[in-house]
Amino acid sequence: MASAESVAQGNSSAGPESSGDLTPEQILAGYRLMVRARATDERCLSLQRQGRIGFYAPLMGQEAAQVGCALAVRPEDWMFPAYRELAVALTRGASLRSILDQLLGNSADLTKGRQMPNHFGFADQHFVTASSPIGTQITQAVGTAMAAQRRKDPIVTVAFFGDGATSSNDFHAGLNFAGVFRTPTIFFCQNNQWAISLPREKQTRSKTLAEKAEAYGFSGVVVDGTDLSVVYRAVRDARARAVAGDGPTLIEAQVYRLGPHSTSDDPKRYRTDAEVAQWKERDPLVRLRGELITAKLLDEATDQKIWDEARAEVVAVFAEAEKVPPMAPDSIFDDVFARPTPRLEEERHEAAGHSQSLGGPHG
Amino acid sequence: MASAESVAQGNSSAGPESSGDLTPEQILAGYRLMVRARATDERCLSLQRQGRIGFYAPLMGQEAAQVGCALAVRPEDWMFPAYRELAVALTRGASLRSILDQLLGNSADLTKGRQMPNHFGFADQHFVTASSPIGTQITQAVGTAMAAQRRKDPIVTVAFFGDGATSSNDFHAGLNFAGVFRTPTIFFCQNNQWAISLPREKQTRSKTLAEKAEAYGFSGVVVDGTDLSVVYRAVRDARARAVAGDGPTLIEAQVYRLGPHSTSDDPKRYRTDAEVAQWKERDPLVRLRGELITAKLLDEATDQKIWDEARAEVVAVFAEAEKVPPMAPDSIFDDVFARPTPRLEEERHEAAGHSQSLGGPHG
Amino acid sequence: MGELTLVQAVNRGLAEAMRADPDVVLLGEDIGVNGGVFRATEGLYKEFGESRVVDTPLSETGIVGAAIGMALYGLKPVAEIQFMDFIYPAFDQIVSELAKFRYRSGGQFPCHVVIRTPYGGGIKGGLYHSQSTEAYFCHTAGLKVVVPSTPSDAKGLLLTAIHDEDPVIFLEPKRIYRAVTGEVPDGDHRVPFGQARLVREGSDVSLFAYGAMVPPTVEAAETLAAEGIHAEVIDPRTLVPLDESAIVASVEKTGRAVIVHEAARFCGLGGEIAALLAEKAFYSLKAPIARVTGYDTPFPYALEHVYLPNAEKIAAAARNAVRAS
Amino acid sequence: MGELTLVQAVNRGLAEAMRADPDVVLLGEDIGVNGGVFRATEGLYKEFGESRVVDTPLSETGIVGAAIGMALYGLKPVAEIQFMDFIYPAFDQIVSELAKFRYRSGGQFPCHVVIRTPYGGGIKGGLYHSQSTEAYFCHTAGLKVVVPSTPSDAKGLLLTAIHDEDPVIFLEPKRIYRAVTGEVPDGDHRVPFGQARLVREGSDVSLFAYGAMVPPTVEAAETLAAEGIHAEVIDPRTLVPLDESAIVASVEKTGRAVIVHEAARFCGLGGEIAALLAEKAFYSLKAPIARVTGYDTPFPYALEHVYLPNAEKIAAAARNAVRAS
Ligand SMILES: Cc1ncc(C[n+]2csc(CCOP(=O)(O)OP(=O)(O)O)c2C)c(N)n1
Ligand SMILES: Cc1ncc(C[n+]2csc(CCOP(=O)(O)OP(=O)(O)O)c2C)c(N)n1
Ligand SMILES: [Mg+2]
Ligand SMILES: [Mg+2]
Repeated sequence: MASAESVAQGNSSAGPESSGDLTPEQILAGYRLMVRARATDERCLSLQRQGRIGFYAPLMGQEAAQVGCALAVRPEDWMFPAYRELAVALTRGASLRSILDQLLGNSADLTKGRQMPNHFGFADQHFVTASSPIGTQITQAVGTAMAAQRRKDPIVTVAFFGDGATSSNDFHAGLNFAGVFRTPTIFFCQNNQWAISLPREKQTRSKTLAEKAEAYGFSGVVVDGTDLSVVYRAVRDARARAVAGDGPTLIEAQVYRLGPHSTSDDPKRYRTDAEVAQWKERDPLVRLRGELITAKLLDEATDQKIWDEARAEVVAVFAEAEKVPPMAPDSIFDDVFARPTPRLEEERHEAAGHSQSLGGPHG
Repeated sequence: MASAESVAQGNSSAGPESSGDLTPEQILAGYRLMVRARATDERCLSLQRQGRIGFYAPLMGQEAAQVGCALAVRPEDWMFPAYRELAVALTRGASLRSILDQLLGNSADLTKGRQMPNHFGFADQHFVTASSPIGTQITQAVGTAMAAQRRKDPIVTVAFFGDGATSSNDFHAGLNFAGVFRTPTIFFCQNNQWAISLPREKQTRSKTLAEKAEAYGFSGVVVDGTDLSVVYRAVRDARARAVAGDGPTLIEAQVYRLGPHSTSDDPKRYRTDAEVAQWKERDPLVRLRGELITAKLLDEATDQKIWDEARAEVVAVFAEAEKVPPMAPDSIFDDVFARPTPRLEEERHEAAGHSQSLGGPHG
Repeated sequence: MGELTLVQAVNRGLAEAMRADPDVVLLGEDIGVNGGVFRATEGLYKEFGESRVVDTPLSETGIVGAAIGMALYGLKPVAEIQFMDFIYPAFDQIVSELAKFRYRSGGQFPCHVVIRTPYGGGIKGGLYHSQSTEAYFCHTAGLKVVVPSTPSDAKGLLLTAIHDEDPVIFLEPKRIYRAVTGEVPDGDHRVPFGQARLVREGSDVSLFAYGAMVPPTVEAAETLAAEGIHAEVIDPRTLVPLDESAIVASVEKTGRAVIVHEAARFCGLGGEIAALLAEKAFYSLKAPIARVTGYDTPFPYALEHVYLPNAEKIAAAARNAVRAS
Repeated sequence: MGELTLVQAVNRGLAEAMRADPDVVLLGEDIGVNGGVFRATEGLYKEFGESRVVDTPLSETGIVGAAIGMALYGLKPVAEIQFMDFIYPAFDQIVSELAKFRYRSGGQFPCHVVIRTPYGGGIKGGLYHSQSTEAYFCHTAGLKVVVPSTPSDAKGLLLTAIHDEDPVIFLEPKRIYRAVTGEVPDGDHRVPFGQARLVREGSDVSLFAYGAMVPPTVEAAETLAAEGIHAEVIDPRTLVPLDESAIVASVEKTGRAVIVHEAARFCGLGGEIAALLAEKAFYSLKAPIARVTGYDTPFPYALEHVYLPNAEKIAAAARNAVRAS
């Protein structure tokens, strides 16, 4: 297994633009995105406790990995998220409003209230709508890369997944297909050390997750996922190799899930406060903030303003989103197929006869 | 990835008996088993052409790997075969008659005529009845090993599979579980270079199949599967490590499928005669015969006798098996459950009403 | 005896089975240290240790494959699949292997695994935390399929499942994990497979429902009673083997049938029950057979109340049946 | 026009679709160099090359997952699963992903994949080369399910499938891959989904059959005709969407129904059709609805002729129905 740097050095085919590092402006923009994500996390956890959204899975601790990765790819690349990739969506340019509409499942939600919170998708951003089953996006990302190969489009696909997902069937099939067909795919594993209550070391006995790539004939790299620039460089280089026809890369970004698995989870049942405290010291936001201040790219006052604005934005946008009416009851019959079958039309008609039950939940 | 020998040297816990090599008598016995298997293959291919059995998948080319492996394990160990493990079954002590009964699906068949030829099983030999879906036996072998661990029984389980099966879901899940739980399992991969028409190098881009074990935190070894003694030693050592609590091993036995995938297959469509000819020079039977003759453990006349006896045995035993009547028609309702449900009894009754259709195939 | 919730009854059943038989082992995701995401295995890791309450890697293929291997060796594994929606990576092991092991080996290798999994909607779980796909398993010869609707049945059917000799898919209605409480007999309480529960007697129309659909069906029966319509409510409890004679007998009495389930209608269990009646209770039928079920759409999130059967829909179908004749 | 076998018609349909549209790509095991184990893709690798006829590693998970990814990008992948019995490693991708992609994305990500797979018994394939598990897919909202029974329909339905916008499970009756030949129109011949084929008109009893069950059902109808019983034979051709009005209309005419399929009875498509009739043709029914199907056992090898429906069993059920009223 090569380190990110050594793989990067071995890469001769990366074009000039892709070999450039993040500019100070880009880093600052990245920081703002990370703050927006964190502010959203904090607010959503509290909204869930207030019963105003039904569920939430925070990404806190994984912001640098997500933003760093998303900054290193291009608009025409395709993202295949799991359910925690909120900062990727923001970095791709998805609007916070659209994300919050999805959390609410209201009638402005692009996914039409069909899915639990966190399962958003944005066709315009080539950000594929998430599903819950672990790992399934991995083979799909490889298939999209095969399609791009066939069309000779110089794009990459990025599959996002966690440490737990390395045990999934699709991880194995996806990486094997990618190796065999040398697809332009980046397997971006956020190893946040836990799969709900299962610690990384009980998930698999390999020393790193990255080294699993060797079993499929390509390279894996381990990067510090709390460092925006390190992640950026690893993804940038992997992208350059991929579009140059040099095949896929598995990137293991080592991070920590600072929050609960989701609002349904109580991490105190399975991990110690001490462990969490230790990783809190490596909070990617604290780290980047420190670096920016040291580099004089940021001062306390500006930082405060960034946070205040981010928090105010979430509050304001959520207030707007909350005003949006729910989906029309009979919308559940749309999109099963491109056009409803006679049976679905009949069921639509049947459902309309039960006005009472359409009144509200548990009617 | 370690070589078979290096792993063997690193193993301090192997008991004395398990470190012993095959005695000349054992090697000769192994040769006899290999000849019996080959004679069965030849006969069955011809019986299938005559329409006397419905299907057959030969193992020719894989005899040394199978016999070598089976000689290195103990009666109390559990075998989880794929569908080509006829020589493993013979070595375990399954009777040729029982194997041929299964090929015929007659009323003496232990699997009661339920399965296609090649899918035999022998509870007494801890040789689990095979199924067709590729790879499924791999996780099962791991589960049986976990059960033995729980009962503190010092046994191992052996999962048999091909190069193609390394792409299966169960390969990934099985090896991962084995790594995590350090199960006493031997993953015995007969890399016969082809999965029907797909050559090994298009199955996966890893350099060897054995190195895939590293992804699960344990070792893999590549062995020359045409050499009985080499295979024996690798399995013997893997077994010793497993019962000592040192976990699983993946063994890649490199062999070649000299025959067609099955009687439904025409290998001329996808591989050259030259390739086959090249591997025929490494026919494990020719090789071992040469070694035995050189070592004066065998002479031409004895060899001829071994072959003649083996061929005569197959003919005679098949003639016996062919006389056995078919299963009773209503036996299809047995063994769905331990005891038939009322519905199954009703269906049994219903079927009995159609005497004509019970008369024979396509009635 | 004691009042327990349904999920507590499951927990109790597991604990008692494990105390009684060292061969009973559990495996699944987050079932050990964490006690299960629904707390069904709470306390068991502490009592029985990690060799009997096995936290596995994230692989349903591995969980069921390993459980099969354990069962072949003589253990009695009880596997948990975290949500029924996530059982599909194990589908090959379940339908190709578990269901067919005894059969294909001519009885040489019976394979007794219990797979427990929470199923069903009404908890705002959306597409992937709400499904009821029992029909896949009912259609697979060789599997028994069980769905309790009360705490007492949950424990009693679970103990029967663990002591059975065949593979059992044990579906737990998560919507009523905590919503219903009831008396649960102590000790080795077993509810036999293949015997429906008569939930409520009636003479005008038969309502068939199982799992989380039993409470709204009973509610509908109460509404109907107030209107003078006497509905019989029958909970089959085990879908395979199905108590066909109880179902047929009820309709021979009432002449009318309404079948309720959360699962999509097309090729659901409701179709099977209707077919059964159209064959075996044909001459007793006075009205068309009605099905009140989930629609033939994926399971929605925000509008799950539109999708799910409820007392109003059930009562309406029953009224129609009575009016039709 | 020309006489083709069913498998040749499939091959012809694939070739023509690929010539017409460069976005049509095939992937599967042994479909390239080898031309498919049943020769359905014979010659296509040579004509279209390895970028359009992709021999994949041995992973159905990978085949369907990759096909989904291709479809999201705008290609029109046609995946082959070598035998329907081996589709289960892809089951999660099919039911959780393929069937739900359009729905869960609110229409943003339609996902048009065709999955072709040979199914069914009668070829001495035993448990794992004979199954008919169409009901799993029929029960899964979001999938269309197609089963041709003639060469002409095979090509016509395949072309419709490839030009559809939704996921299609295309089941090929391997038993009659070569046993039936027939005229197949040249060119862009398309058979619409949701329209049953009236195979034979009759007034006394309706026989419903699809795929490889159509020939024995026609044979039964001929036997019955000789006895003066006029059986109507209807082949739905597409199981989803099902031509419910043709089915109901036939029974409104005949008053009697026999449903035939190879799949196990319990929760099979026969149950759905019976339920449909018991609801919508109730007042026309003169006799109990009969099902002639595979039994609720795994598929046997040596005794498959006992397991499978045949003309004798079908005719007997039809006679019973006629005698019953
Ligand atoms: C196939 C499947 N099995 C189980 C689950 C339940 N589940 C949801 S998230 C999760 C853990 C995922 O861990 P990881 O891949 O590390 O991602 P993380 O949540 O840490 O981001 C589990 C077991 C699921 N969604 N899908
Ligand atoms: C899940 C599954 N997919 C496809 C098949 C069809 N099939 C039977 S054998 C085979 C190739 C197996 O190759 P390998 O594992 O190398 O074993 P070998 O036949 O070479 O011994 C295939 C694709 C199958 N049996 N199971
Ligand atoms: Mg994780
Ligand atoms: Mg092979």
